[in-house]
Amino acid sequence: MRRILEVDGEDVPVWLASTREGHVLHMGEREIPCSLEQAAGKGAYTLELSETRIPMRIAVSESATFIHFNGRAYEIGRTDPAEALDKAGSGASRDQMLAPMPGVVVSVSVAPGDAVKEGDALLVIESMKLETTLKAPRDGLVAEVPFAAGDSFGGKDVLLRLEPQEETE
Amino acid sequence: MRRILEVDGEDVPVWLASTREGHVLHMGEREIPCSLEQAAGKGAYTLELSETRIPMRIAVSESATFIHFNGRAYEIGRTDPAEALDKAGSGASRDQMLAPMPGVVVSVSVAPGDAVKEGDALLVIESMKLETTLKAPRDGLVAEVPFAAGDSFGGKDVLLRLEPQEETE
Amino acid sequence: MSISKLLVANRGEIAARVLRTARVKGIKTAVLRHPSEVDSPAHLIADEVVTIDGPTPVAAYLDIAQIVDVAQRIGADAVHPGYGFLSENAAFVAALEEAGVTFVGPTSEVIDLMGDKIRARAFVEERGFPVAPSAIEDDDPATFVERARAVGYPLLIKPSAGGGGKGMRVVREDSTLETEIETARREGERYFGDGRLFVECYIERPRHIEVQVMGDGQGNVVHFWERECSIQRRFQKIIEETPSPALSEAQRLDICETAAGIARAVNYRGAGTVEFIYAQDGSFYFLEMNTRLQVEHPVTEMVTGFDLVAEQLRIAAGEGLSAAQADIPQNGHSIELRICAEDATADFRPAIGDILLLDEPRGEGVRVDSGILDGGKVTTDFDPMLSKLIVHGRDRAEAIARARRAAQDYVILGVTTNLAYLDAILDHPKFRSGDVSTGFLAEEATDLTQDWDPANTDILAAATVLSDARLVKALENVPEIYRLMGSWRN
Amino acid sequence: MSISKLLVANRGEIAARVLRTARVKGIKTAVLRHPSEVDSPAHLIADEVVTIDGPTPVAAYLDIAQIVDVAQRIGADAVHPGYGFLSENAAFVAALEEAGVTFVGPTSEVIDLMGDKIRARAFVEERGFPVAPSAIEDDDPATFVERARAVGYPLLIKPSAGGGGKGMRVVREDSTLETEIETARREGERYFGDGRLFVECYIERPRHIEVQVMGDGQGNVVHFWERECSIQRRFQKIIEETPSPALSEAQRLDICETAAGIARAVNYRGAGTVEFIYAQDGSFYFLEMNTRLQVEHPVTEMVTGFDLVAEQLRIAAGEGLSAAQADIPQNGHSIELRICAEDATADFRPAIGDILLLDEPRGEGVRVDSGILDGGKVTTDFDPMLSKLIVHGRDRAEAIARARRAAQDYVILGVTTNLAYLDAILDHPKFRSGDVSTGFLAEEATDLTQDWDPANTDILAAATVLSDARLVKALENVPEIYRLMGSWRN
Repeated sequence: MRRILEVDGEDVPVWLASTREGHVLHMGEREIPCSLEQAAGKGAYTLELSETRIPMRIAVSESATFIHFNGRAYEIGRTDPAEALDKAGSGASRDQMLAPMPGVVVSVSVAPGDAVKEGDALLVIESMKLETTLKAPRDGLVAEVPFAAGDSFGGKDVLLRLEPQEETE
Repeated sequence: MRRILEVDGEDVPVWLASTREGHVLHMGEREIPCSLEQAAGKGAYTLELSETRIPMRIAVSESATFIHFNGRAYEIGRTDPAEALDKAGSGASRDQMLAPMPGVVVSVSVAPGDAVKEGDALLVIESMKLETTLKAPRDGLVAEVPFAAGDSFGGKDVLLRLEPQEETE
Repeated sequence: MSISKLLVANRGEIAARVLRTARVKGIKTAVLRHPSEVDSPAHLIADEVVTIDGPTPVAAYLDIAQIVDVAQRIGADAVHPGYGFLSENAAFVAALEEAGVTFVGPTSEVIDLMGDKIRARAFVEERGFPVAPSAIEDDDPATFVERARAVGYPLLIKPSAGGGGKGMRVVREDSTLETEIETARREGERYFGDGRLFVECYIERPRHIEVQVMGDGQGNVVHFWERECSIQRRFQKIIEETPSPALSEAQRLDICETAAGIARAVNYRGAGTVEFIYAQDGSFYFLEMNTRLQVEHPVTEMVTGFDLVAEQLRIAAGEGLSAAQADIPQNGHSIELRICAEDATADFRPAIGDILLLDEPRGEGVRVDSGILDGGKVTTDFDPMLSKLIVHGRDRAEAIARARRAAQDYVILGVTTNLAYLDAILDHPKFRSGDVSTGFLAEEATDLTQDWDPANTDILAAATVLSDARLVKALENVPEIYRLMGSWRN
Repeated sequence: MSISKLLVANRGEIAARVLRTARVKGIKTAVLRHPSEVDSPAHLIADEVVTIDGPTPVAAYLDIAQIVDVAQRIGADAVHPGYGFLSENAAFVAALEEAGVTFVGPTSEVIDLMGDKIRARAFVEERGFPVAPSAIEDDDPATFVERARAVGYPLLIKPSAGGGGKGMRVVREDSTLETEIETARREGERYFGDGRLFVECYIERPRHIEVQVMGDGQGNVVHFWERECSIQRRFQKIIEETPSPALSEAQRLDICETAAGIARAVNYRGAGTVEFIYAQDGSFYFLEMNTRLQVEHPVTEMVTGFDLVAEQLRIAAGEGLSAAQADIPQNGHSIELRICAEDATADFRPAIGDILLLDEPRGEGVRVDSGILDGGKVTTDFDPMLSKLIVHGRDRAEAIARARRAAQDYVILGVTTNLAYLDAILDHPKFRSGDVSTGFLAEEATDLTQDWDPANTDILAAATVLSDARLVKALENVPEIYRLMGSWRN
């Protein structure tokens, strides 16, 4: 179960696994056993992490988690990569497709100058062990494909750009 | 839509009706137009009653409504007569049947000394325009039927008593 | 010997209150919890919540061995006992001492002395402080009548073995003394199987006035002025205030200095309270000394500006008192109301229930020391006191006005509380004029129950049915045609 | 002319605060509300909430005709303006007067005079009170350079038409005065199309110190001591305290008496604040007078024990002041923190959001004047100040410790606030030692942003995923066989 968190302005990809002993948080190469219990009071919890018990207050919104502990409040952005990848095609504009998180290009089906129709498969990417096929958001001409198969890309990189559309009318 | 309220230790039968202009509370012979709007804060409402607007806080539990207004908290017991009548047979003990609210006896089917079986119809009562048939809660002998058809009874009056059951074993 | 981690061996509002001060002082904190307890504010404040077991929740909080073990296990270097439970238990103090954990309070010797009412009284009397004249039959049965006569009239005869007022007789004239003694002796035999008696001076319409003291155990003792605690039901205080409206400036200094003198006589360490009975003629007598923080200590904090728990922690850490007597002011007026889950109209029967809605008053001069949270539950496992409302005002009238506003704004729905009763006391002309005694609530009982305002019935009935979601929903489903009929009833 | 019903022509925390005092005084209350506003504490306190219209919420609160109409319609005999909005609007005062409604505040003449900074300054200077040396070119262009020179160095040249610091030049030596004047003139022409200038004495590292005054309009004026308000971001105060750590006792009396003298000179009625700029050498100069209650008035209430709103209402009702100067103490120390919805790490950009969880600090010496409710919403319709946290302590160190504890315990989740930033200020060595000026926050900006503790990343990541109900639920549905594999990743 993967999530991309935004902690202190940085994207932090994590996943949570379940073992016989309980939950394990995977961050990079590290595996951190952890558990969370409800505690006294509205939104109060105790986090157990590496043998320490940390009391905290938590409130969860659609896309972020707000946590108050040790006298300070923090806001953690939360993205479900499965959903984020699906939305990759609906990036900043209908002209460019942005990477929702870091990953690797698996294959590229088009080259600059190609005419594509809405829904055509353009490229396949993998992020956090999930493959996603990016499809054309509209009819148009491919202007730029900055990455080749095997290339790594960062979060918010442009993965493909279409020629700007003529204003009709 | 009827309710029996317990206000300051007294049973107050009321019903609420709806007219083109809004809700009307019927208490005895009086008809009181009223409305309740949500207001600022948890459980906060404004009651409009006879042209006055009264700010209050309300919390509702299974069987009572708690109301804080004008600097004091009140607890109002709340009974749905339809449910209460159904439960009349399950009064204080399995030996006597208590009236859940004031009413009138419509008909009596048994007399002291009669043997009855669990589920036999014993008497029909009417409270708040609802007729209910009281049934025997167990097999036994009728010991006392204090009211005759046409008699009025009060809330918590004993409507019928069975002979105490022998301890078997 | 600074304190780095403090275990609060208590619960409810006092645990929360102690924990807050420890946090301000940068001390790590822990608090106890029995599994049956609902969430409370203390659990939110403490760095650590330690579960303790026991056949009943109260038994767990009285389990000395277990609590000392917790303190050692979590590395607490000090324990604050709050009030009640083990706060005046000399064995607990000794056990902590043996375990090398600091007890925030006096020595076990002082606790022992003051815990024995007869010894404490004798100790105080020997040192020349005022105690109520009395005569104990056992001291010398042959001279009992003579010594009783010397106490003066009116006097009160009590069975030595008695309690709860049984067999007590007031004697106002010498001519009836001997027959009343015989009657009391017979009643004592009948009720308690023990005819021995004692006699003490009977004080009419007494006040209960107490003085907060604090000592460093090095011979320095200061007082933090008095508290008037005459408003009692079932011998328990429910409204306390400071200054006492009864005292002149001279009397105030007199009673406060007497209290400090008593504390000095035992080389007192920590926070304590010397309780006096105060007669209408201005005389006062030592009753007892409580060797702990009192429930009503916040009114003292409000007028002096001192944090008494911070002082306790200073003293326990060997840092001594933070102020000399001259630095302790008595500014303005403060009143505390004890909010209890009880039905004041039914002989103060404890109430239980779920806290469905909680909204605490706030604002200038208002402090709430609460032991409950919204969504909580009130059970009979512990004392019915839910919370304390403490107000401060420039003068008594302002304090009363603020207390009334805050009591009226304090919303607790789902369990019966004494808030309306407390408000009625604050509004009583005799309370307003300060003309009270420990019998006040009993004497004025009828004046303190409000008549039902019939207009409320309409309001409450309307609000109840209109907030009944099932009912309103059902009504909305009634076909339009019936609703158009105007007064639909069936 | 007693007040029986008060309309509070304001919103947010100040409306709630004024309403509370009116309720303590037994006055019926009403408050305004724009339909777009979310629920706020004031709506819970007022007897009546009156909806007002306007193209924007702010426009509604500035709509004199509408608000006067509301006051008349609901039968309010007095209006309290709070701060901001119409609180210093002479036309509003005149309109209320015409409608026969009492304005809780000074006369429109005094508001007019003090609202015009140039006239106010001239008025104060003429009566012999200290104003910063200055020279206005317009007064006599021919002698401007000469008069500028007489101000002394360092001095500050400002475009008459200017604002926001544009075209301002500091001159430290006489040799550069004339060329700097010419440069400033050219910049003034370029920026504002107006080359006229004025010059004033430049105060290095100034403090902002103000004095609370109160007058009865009958010639009696008292002060309630000073407040230090040097901690400002974007020229707005965010931490205020009293007493000022800068002043000696003699200076304190001097500045407070000066303020009272200025208020006496206008026969001031109601609550007002005289603001001074205070130089490192101990000299101070009149800046302006605010003819209303200030945001930071609670710190004054904490140390004096007075309810300033109660005093305002007394004066408005013609009952005069409740105390003479000698009766107004300054006990202990008080600090106010303004809790704002803003990102202190991003140039104080206002933040918006839903209040998902709110838990206010409480306890001894802690007061929260809040404008928000749990479940509320923070929009950009109004000022980003959500709430004020006010603490009192016996001394400055205790007040700081309590403020830090309370700021750390103040839980507001769902919207970014400046709480951590305020706490960092309280913990800054220069703040602790009282060595601040109005430039403090800018000078120490880097010290006030905390480094990220990498350990937090693990804690926050773990808490975020474990509190993600959808994620944990999905994980629970993973077949046991996969879970037994130990490190399940797919």
